[in-house]
Amino acid sequence: MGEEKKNGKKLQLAMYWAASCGGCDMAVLDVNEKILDIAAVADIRLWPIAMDYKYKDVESWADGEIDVCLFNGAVRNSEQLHLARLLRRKCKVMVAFGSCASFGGIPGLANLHCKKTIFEAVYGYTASTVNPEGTTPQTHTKVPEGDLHIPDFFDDVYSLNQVIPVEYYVPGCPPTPDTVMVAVNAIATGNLPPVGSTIAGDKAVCDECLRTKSDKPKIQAFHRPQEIFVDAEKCLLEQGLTCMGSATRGGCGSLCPAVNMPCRGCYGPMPRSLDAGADALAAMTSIVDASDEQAARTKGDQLVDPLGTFYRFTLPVSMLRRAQREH
Amino acid sequence: MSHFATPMMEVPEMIAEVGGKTLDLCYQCGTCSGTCPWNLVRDFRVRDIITRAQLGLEGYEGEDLWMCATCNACVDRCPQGVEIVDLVRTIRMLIAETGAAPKTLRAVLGSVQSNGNPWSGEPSARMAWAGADPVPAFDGTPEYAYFTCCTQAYDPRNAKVIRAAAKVMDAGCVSYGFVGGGEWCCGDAVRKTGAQSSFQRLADHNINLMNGLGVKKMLVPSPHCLNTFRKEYPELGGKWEVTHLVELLRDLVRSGRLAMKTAVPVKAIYHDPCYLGRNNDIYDAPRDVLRGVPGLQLIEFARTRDEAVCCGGGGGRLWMETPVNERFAVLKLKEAVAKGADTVVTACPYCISMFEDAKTALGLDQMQIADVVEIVAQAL
Amino acid sequence: MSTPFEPRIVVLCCNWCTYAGADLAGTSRMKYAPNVRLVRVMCSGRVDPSFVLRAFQDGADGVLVAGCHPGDCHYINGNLKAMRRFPALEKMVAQFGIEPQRLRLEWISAAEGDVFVRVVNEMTAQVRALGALDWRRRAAVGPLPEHAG
Amino acid sequence: MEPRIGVFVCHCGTNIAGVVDVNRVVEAAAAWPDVVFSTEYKFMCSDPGQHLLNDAIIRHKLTRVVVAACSPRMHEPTFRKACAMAGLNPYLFEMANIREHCSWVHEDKLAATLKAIDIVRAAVAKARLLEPLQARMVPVTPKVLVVGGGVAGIQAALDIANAGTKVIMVERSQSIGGHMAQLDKTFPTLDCSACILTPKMVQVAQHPNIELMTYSDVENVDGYVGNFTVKIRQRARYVDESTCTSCGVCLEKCPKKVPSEFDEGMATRKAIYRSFPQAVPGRPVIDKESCTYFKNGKCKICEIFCEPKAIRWDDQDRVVEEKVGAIIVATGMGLIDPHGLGQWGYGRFPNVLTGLEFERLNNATGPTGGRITCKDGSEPKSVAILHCVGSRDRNHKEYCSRVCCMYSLKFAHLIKEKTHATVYNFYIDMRCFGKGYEEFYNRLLHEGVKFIRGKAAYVTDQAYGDEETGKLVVSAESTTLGQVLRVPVDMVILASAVAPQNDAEAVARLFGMGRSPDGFFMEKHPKLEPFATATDGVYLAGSCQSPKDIPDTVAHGAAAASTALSMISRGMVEVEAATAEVLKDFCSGCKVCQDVCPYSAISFHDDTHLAEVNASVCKGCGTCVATCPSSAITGHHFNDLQVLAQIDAAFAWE
Repeated sequence: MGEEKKNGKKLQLAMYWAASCGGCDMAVLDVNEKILDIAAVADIRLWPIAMDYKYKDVESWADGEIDVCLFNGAVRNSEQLHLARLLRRKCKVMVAFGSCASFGGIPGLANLHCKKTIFEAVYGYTASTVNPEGTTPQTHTKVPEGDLHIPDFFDDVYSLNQVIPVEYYVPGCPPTPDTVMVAVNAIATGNLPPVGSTIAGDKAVCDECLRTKSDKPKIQAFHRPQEIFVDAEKCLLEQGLTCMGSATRGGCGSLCPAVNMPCRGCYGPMPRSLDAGADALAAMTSIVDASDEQAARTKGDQLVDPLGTFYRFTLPVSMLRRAQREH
Repeated sequence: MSHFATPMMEVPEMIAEVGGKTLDLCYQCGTCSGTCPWNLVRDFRVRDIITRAQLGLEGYEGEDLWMCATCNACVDRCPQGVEIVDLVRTIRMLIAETGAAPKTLRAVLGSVQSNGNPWSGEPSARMAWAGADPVPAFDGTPEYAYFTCCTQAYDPRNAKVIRAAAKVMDAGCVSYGFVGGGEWCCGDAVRKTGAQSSFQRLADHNINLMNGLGVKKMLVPSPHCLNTFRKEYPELGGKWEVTHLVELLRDLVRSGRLAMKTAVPVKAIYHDPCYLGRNNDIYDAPRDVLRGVPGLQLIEFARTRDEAVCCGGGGGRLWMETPVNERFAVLKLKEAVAKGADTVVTACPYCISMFEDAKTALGLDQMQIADVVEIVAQAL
Repeated sequence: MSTPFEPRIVVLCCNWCTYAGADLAGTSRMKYAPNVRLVRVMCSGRVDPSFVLRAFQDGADGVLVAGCHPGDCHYINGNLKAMRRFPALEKMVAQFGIEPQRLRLEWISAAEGDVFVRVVNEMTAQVRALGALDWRRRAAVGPLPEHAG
Repeated sequence: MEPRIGVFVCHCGTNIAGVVDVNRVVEAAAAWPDVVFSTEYKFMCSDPGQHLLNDAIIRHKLTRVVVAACSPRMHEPTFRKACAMAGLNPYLFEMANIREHCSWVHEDKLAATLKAIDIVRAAVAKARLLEPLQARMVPVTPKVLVVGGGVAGIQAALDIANAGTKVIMVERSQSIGGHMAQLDKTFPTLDCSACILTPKMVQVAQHPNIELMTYSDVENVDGYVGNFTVKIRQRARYVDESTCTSCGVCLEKCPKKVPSEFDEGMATRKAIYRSFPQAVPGRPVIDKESCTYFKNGKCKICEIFCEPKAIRWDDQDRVVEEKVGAIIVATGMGLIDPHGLGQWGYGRFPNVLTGLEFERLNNATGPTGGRITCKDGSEPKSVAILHCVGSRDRNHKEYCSRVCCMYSLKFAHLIKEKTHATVYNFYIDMRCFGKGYEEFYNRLLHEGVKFIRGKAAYVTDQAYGDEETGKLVVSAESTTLGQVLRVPVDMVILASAVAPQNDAEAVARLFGMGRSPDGFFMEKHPKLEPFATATDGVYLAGSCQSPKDIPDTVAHGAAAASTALSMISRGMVEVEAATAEVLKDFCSGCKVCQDVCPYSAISFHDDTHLAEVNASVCKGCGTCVATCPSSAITGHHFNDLQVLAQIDAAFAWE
């Protein structure tokens, strides 16, 4: 790529969103005036949130014609899978951009359920649903005008690397502007780390966090952020908040803890992690102040939703990957 | 019989097969025989039965087998945890299958088969003790179902105890009702004499009846019913909370729901029923109640609580003949007299019967035999 | 299945108490269900919750974590950490839809060969009654739908 | 380089091979990746077995070794050594336990064989990932702490001190001597207990290498083999050690009498006291709980009469810290509480005594000056000695107390010697296994002591017949006669069970020892190391490990001493190589590990913002490894990947 740039040829860039909220696309815009630097070095060939492209356009590209694809969002239906595979063919370097593409992200928590139960809830009994016929989406529908097709909704949510090979990961929900620029610069200059790398810190969020920690931190009780007045100086974990900072890759600049919000873990597991949820669970519960089984149980019960807390962004890439299907 | 004996290992195998798993643990220390109350009045060595049964030597199945009153004193003391009483029951069961049970027992078992009680009482007469007075019947609503012991229902002396119980429960505003005549014998004695199938039949009947009535909590006047319901019925499907009358009495007195105001100026000696004390660890409840009776002086036998000597009525002995000078109740009554007691108090229909018989045999007209609940009724 | 279901239970146990307790069961020639495989760590405090999850992921039908009794830890109080981790781990495992009987924490001392035998037999019976967990088949992510490609 | 793994499956005679199809295990192992050699042998731990291992390592250039045999707790050191001999780092060895965990606990041969294959597969999986480690050596503090001043502790302390090594002896009561000091005669030789013990007690007090701390308790133990730090509390004695001349005037003058512990409460001592006249040290102590001055603020009579002015009312407890290399626990035994033995009449009938009470009654320094009398002062005409009271009894102590048969015989002899009483022994079995013991039993038979084979069921004062009136009646079946006997006697002696000390649980915790189901301290190996414990550097001596008679206690004390000495004299000890290590690149300084480390072995560097494990303090428990949220700590020899590999290979999952 460096070569290509020297030859005066602009970087061919594609951006795509799958199962995501759009926040990652916003994050690209959040780099503010630096977006112009990007435009200077790159031809943006695909960016559905900003410009109108057709799938036909993508299909018409030659294989490997695109240099880099920033793919955000998890994969949870057949359309997203199709585009992921298609883009993989067309792009030389595939970047999982954001937590959803990297680890499944928030949509990944749908792995606690399956298609059937999700449809039952969404098209059945949620407060805002009026659906007396019990209609649920069908992939094929015949109408007088012809056959209609909509994408097939999968039972599972996948991270991008579970469906196609991925070269790099840029985590974050969304990636911070700094992270985005680090990634873009690396791509633009061709100064790329080894394939498989995550473009973020190797140390945990704690490393960047300025709060003070006790020598022997202890948790007296677990709280949710709204339940306590947060001490602005002290380590959030020691105040009983389920801060994921110690079990989460840094690189974000410890933005959340800096404003009294516990880290939620969006930069994903640490480099040597076996299982992100297990890491956080082990650390937090090991230091609760409990010397007998009763106390341990009482304090353990204060963790309202351990799975949702510890795997908020990482369930699809965790060891167990999903909850057992109800049926 | 030759002068030597040869082991026959089929016997211990058979015993183990039908449940006597602890037989081989006995190491012949003799604690059981030494503890057994029979040796206060005659020679009887339960260890001898065990040893012979271990080796299948002739003699384990002899008449001595029917001596055991199942008082459990030996089991409590056994250093090896041998379930002696259960072994005796098991061997009796094997012998009973061959039809070799003692004659007196056969009549009792016959009555159980035809009448549902051991006293040859008409089933329809089970509630006759109540006379014309209306008594509350259990229809599923009261807290407790009162399960009448056969001995209370058909023995006139013990029938007085139920009436006293009814009076006391009314005074204490207990929510209860009588099961009402359909019940059969709990089957304790039947089981202990080895008549396992009869026991099974009684238990099935009672469990169906009680579950049908919606019984949750059961009140029993007899420690034998207590023990059987607590320990044997649950695995057959009869799972109720079972309370002995004295436990209820103690709660009533403690909570102040029962006020004992009238003095009962007696010198009472309390006899621990084996099935209440040793088998179910209820020692303090009756004593607590008696100590609360105004004017009553409570004294103790020399061997008391877990060391108490049996009345001699358990394990089917109630229906078997015992010479007067070999009756434990006679022995104990003599001790009571020597200690200056004028009343023997207990909490078991069998004990009442045995002591009343002993009183007659000794001609002790002044001696009073009473159930705890009768004393409480007097004190109201 | 034609052959009867035999549960597969992974035991994560400490070297000093439970492993030795299992040794004692052996030297005492006690017999127990052959359904367990012991993975020895030095202390129950070393049992990373991810070991438990990994065993389920691999296909274990049950996981037993066992260490010294509280107060008797060879490393003073490593087992207290295992104890503290367990309630939340149980809760989380339940959220994954795994029945609570499949995960158990027990304190088994080096002298309690009989307890080891009882726990193993009990747990084997309980897990057998629940049937296979078979995570890969019953819960894991299915193959990608090819037609979508 | 791919690892080259060798698998060696042991038959252990028929112990393994009788149940597990060893050849099938060997064949299975041969098929696994990286396994380049796989074989079986009758006894891998034997000399030829180790040679086989040695040869194979060299011939097949093995870089990992798996031996499938017994528990690693048994032979891991053996095979590690064998690997080292062949030039292989001993930490590249892994053991698969297919005996204790497989062949001994399963009957179904197929199931056992399949399980053995699984166990070996898991061991191979771990072996593949093993890394070489270097054991580290640290110097040993050449000093031994002996806890307990009974005959076991005395023997151990003297043996060590005589070898030139320093000893600290801590005893909680005022004097050393223990139970042996309470005895009058010893079986079977009948030599005088005091005569043989007192000289040893004095030697302890005078030995230049022994520092004696009586009236003291060990409060805390830290550290590890070779380098323990112990805290000892020396309770306030209120008598100055250097000034007191042990003249004993204060003992006469003190007006306050309390029951004497040494005399089992059968006699009294004063508030200022020494346990017994020959106490070592002889300096008395003031028992603050009983002293009138401490209670009411008045008295001080001892001070008035103390010529050298040795009374110190302001004396305080002192806590000293000592560094020692080894610890010998010799805290001795207790006796079962006889009040729980109601059927034998203890506590109800004054003439029912425990064995130790009779020892004092019979002792020349005891409450009666050695005369054997009933409580009313009369000489008993008949005495019953009841064996196995509380021993060999599921309701109390299941074990045999081991000394009762013999001391019961001794009692019988002494009663015969001093009185004209008839003596009955009620026994289940006579256990007279020691040197000269059976001969002593025979001698007693000749002396006309009556032996009734049958355990006494109960003792009562309820008389049936004149001959029982006013007597204690023992009821028992003579199982030889097949008849229940009632034996009226004047005195009953209960050979009541020996039991662990009441505070055994706390002591076990203090020193990091286990306890066996009977409550006594657990030895490392019941046969081969009955004097060691699971904690390196902590040894056991005497009856705190199990009931013992005097010769066995002394031998045990000497054994503990020589084991401690051999460790001390090496000068260095090997400490755990399998420790934890912080990987600096991943540590974010969250400090969580510092809280969970039981040994405070993790320190935090404020400058680098990193945690660091102090390897010589780390014991390798791995708690920090499992806790570290950043997966930034690795536990050598039990690292994440090694354990996961074992889990992955625990079953043939498909």
